[in-house]
Amino acid sequence: MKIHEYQARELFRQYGIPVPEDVLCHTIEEVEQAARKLNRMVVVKAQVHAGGRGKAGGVKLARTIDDAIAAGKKILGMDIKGYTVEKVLVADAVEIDKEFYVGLINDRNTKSVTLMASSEGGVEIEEVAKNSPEKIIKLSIDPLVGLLDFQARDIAMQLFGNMQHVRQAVPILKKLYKLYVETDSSLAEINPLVLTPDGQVYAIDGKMNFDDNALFRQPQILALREPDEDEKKEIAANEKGLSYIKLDGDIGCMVNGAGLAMATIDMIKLYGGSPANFLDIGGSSNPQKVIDAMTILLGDSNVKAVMINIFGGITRCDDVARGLISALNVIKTDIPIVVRLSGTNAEEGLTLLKQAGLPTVGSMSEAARQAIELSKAYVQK
Amino acid sequence: MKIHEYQARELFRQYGIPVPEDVLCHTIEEVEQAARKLNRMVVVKAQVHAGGRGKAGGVKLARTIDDAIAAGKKILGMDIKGYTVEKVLVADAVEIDKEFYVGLINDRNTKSVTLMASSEGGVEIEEVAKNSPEKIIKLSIDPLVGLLDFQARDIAMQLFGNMQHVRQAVPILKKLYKLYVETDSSLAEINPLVLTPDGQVYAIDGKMNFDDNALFRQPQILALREPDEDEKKEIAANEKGLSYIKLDGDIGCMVNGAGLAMATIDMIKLYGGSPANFLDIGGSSNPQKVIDAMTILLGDSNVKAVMINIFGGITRCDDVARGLISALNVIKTDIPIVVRLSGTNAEEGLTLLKQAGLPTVGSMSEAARQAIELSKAYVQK
Amino acid sequence: MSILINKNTKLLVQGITGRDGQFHAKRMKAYGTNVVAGVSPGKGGEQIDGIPVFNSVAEAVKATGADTSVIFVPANFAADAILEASYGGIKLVIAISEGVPVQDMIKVTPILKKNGTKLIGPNCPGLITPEESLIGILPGMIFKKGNIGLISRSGTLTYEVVNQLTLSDMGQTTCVGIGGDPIAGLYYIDLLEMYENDPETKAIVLIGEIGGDAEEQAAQYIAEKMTKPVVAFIAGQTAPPGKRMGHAGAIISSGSGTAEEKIAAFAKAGVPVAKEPAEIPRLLQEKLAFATR
Amino acid sequence: MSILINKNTKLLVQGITGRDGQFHAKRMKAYGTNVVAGVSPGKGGEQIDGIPVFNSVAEAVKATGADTSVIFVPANFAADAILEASYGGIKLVIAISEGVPVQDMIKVTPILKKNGTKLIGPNCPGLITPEESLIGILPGMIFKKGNIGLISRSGTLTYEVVNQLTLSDMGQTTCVGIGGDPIAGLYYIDLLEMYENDPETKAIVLIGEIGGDAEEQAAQYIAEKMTKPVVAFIAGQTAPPGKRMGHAGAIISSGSGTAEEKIAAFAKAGVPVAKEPAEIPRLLQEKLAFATR
Repeated sequence: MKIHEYQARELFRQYGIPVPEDVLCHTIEEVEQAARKLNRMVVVKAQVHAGGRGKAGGVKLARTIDDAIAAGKKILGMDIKGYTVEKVLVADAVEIDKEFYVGLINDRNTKSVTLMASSEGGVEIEEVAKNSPEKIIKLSIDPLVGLLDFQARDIAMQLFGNMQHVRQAVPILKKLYKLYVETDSSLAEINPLVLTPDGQVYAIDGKMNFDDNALFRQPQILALREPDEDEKKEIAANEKGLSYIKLDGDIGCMVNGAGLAMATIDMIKLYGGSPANFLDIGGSSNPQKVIDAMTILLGDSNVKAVMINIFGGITRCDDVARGLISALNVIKTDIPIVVRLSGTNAEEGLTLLKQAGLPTVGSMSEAARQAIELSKAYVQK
Repeated sequence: MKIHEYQARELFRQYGIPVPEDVLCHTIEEVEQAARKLNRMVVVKAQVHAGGRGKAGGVKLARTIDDAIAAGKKILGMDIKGYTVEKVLVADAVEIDKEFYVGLINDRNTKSVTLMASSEGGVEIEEVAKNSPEKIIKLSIDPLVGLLDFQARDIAMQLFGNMQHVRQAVPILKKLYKLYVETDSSLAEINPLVLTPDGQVYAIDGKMNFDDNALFRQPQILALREPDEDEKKEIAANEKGLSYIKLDGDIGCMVNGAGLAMATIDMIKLYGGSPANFLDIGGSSNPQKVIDAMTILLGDSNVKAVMINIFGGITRCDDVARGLISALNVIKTDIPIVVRLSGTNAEEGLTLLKQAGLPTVGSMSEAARQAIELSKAYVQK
Repeated sequence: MSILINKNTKLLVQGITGRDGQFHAKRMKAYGTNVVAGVSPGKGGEQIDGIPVFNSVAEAVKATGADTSVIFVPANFAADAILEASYGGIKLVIAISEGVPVQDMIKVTPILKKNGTKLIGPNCPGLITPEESLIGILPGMIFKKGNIGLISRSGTLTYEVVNQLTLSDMGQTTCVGIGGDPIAGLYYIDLLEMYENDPETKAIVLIGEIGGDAEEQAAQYIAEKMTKPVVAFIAGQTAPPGKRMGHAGAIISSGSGTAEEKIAAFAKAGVPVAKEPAEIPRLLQEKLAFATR
Repeated sequence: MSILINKNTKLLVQGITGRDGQFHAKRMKAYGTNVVAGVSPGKGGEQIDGIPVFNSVAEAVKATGADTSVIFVPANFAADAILEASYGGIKLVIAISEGVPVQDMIKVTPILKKNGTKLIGPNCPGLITPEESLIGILPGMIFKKGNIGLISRSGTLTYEVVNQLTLSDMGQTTCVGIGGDPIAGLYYIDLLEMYENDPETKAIVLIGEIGGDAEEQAAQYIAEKMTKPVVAFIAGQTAPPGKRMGHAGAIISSGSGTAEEKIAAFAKAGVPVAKEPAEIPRLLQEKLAFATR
């Protein structure tokens, strides 16, 4: 789960990380009020879940209240990579002497949280990693020990080289780690972390992602969720125990297991078809899930054929068959469906489907081929 | 540092450990009000820093408001092992089906926090340890990992043997450990932890000690300190960097280092004398400390002679000598003083003392012998 | 021979009284797995399909000598169950539970290391040494004893591949589903090493996914250390970037973890990558024919 | 020979720019200790008495090859300094700092164990191998090279005893002040084992205190494992119960940790206990005479 910059800044503040004053605005009137309240140079920043908003013109510096209003007018309502800007953050624009990057991320290789820091702040860390990897300091944090003072100090020393700044940066690093762990974060970046000409250290922009698996114990974070339309569908599916991602093809797929679902999509493409979605019904044997999944699938008007690919392990094929039959009793459709069942209780499932008059095939590739053919036939109707 | 039961119960509540309702009372009027407010069977308990208050009559059950008033009258003002009872806790007296013990303590041998639990609650754990050690369950907690759910569950299962009670006891154990670590405790006991006839688990009596070395970062705990008169003197000495304990003899001692100070007292007793105090001026070289120490020493009217025993390591003998000379310029006294200086800068110190006309001796045993003789001579005057 | 488990493996089932635990305990037992005990706090003394249930892992291990444990408890209790197994003396833990918070696994990892406990999973289908021991939720009937080792980040995709192998009469020594979570226990390299040292295993199938760089690392390890042939398959070759596909593992971000990079790494290591699962048996046969020539 | 330190020991001083750190760094150097570096964050590049100062332990170790560190930082920073030394590759850390919170030391202990770092202290005077290396705040002039090993929970009491030994012409191999805190690093048994294995050490003096049961454990260890003679002294024989005397160690509570129990334990182990420090040399001579008879 992602949150907006303004939400990350608010979390930073809660944990005692210094952030310049700001006001979230939804209208030009609010932008004007905010600029009057802050009463100095401000920066107006689009709040959207898309990278590269700076290049897209979504961030503007405003020296006067009129500038701020003009910036607000330009940014509010603009489109950034398909996202409409519905709110902007009007923030105190502190003067910047130097920009740094600090970030925390779950590291698959070390199986721990890794702290990354760089004196190249204000740009995407991936670019720094590509162009000057030697400028990234990395530290793998022992989860049982936490980020130790001396470790934070060593890193801050490498960035700032001045004890007066190091003394401000050490608690920022420690608090960011605390925030990260306590909120079950999977990414927490301060970029840039800035040093002002008068020697103050501030977090300017923040980016935080959270572990979806841990949201059950993070009500405060869950409350920050602001999904867009596509995400809302995915979340609704998730709440039903399904993993759903809309794609732009015409063959609806219902598969159990993420790997098999990906392989199914790959195969449809390999055979010249075009998948309408990724839909993983997961690993449990609940017929209701199949009903829910079919409802979502057939709710997509692009779908011209459905390929069901189940290899039963924890999922029982007879449950899937029962769910499918129930679903098709409720949702009347003329869209052709191809079903492939293998594994746990496949025999029982296939028998049920045959009794219900549903077409079944013997293998995944056969299912893909038939689904592609049927989708073309359906289009020709 | 110790706290009272009522303070421990309040900390338990803060951490979500269930404790029956209670009211702290300083007067009979408050006892009556508390009994009326609780309006059911209560227990009136003396709040003093002394063990065995139950046997001393400091805890009484009261079924009526009149009973409570009578108990309050008996207990308020009574003397328990030299402590005058100035306040009582009037607490809801829950019905008790079974009593248990749970406690946490710093364990020198395992170098970790040890959880102790026993189905023999309501009595001193030391007695259980002596009489039926097999009834004490011990668990050494890995400080980097904490008390794990399954560990708390195993222990709760051994105590209660019933999942409905275990489900209540597990969070109590985990919260007690959290409280212990977060407050730099050195002892945290719930004794008894009780099971009521209707299956509820409550902490009834609590005992907590805290690490004096950590009080600098525990302002909330420090605010709970209620020292008696002797402790006030010790705390005042502590604040000056001195370790002072009043004893009942007539030879005042000023020593650097706890071990040497104890050995000095031992030697005075071995040679037939009687020490007036333990006074360790610690390990730093600050002449002011010596002045403070002499002020405390000579403030004890029992003192008939002073033995100063310094073996300089981090303490510089010349600093001690200088402090002593300054002190005796301020505090005019006719009490005889014997000084022994060895170690770091002993030569310089001895020279200073000789110039000031103060008697010095060559060894610790000589100093002890002379101090004893001088104390007897001083008495004969 | 085989790796990790065989017919002597004494299995404990944590969460045996839950819906999934109960169902799969019975299936594992029916397959022939030596299921010696179950654990479910407060249910000690009960029996599930003749399997004795204990209140704790420690009790179960003491009473039955269990050395391996499979975990079916809900995700929010999974980390504690893994640790209970580890502190209880279990040497191999298989965590089936799905949706375990990543921070829980990060914390568990160094403790298991200290205790010398091996972990497979979480969010994995388990492992099988065909005709000896099945642990987890794998459909036993598709496996067959033989000489192929298999490692996979996926569940059902593994079954698909195994099915192809078995239909092609290529049996398996041990098949391991390592799970798709970002922080998991045994991983490709650990298992490749075990297969390399297992005399029965003649060739290995490695099933990867987009996301992370474990496949790239495995490719390097194969190039440097493996003498036995390896064939790979990567799921998610056509997945759109930035989308998370079911598994926490299956996420592509910022130009790393893509199928192209993984396939290139395998090509460099001389590991053929199948275009679809059905191709794997043929690639294996070619590799084996070459190796025995 | 000696234990733990000798003339090749390369010492780092953490907190070298503080009052105590600076004073004792100079004294140690003057004694002949090979003080190769100091650490004080933000003071890197400075020099103290010709000793180069670094910003971090890692830098200091890299530049000078320091293998041992002595810590003079204030109590609230001591645990972090110990860990910095340990992670920085230091193998022996001596923490002089007094007043370190117990929970800090409890947390530090398993990390040092994992990193393979030995700790002496905190709240200790340090250790010395006379005429080779002095680390800490011990007054060097009272020590003399010889064959007696000494372990003590106390500071100044140690000097008192050493003074008696040296005056009686009984020199020392290595004298170690282990500190009086409840949770400390190397303890009696660890050091007794080292002395037993050190060919130069002929007899050991053990100076204990009331509180805890480390002396009782040491007595049992001596009875079971030691071939070399040991003589003991216990401070606090006349201390009133329940009172805490300066050291966190020196507290007697609830019928354990008393001097009587400790003396009885030593008696049982055949270890003579001196009534006063001045008696120690005679007891040692008797034991040594008996051992060489």
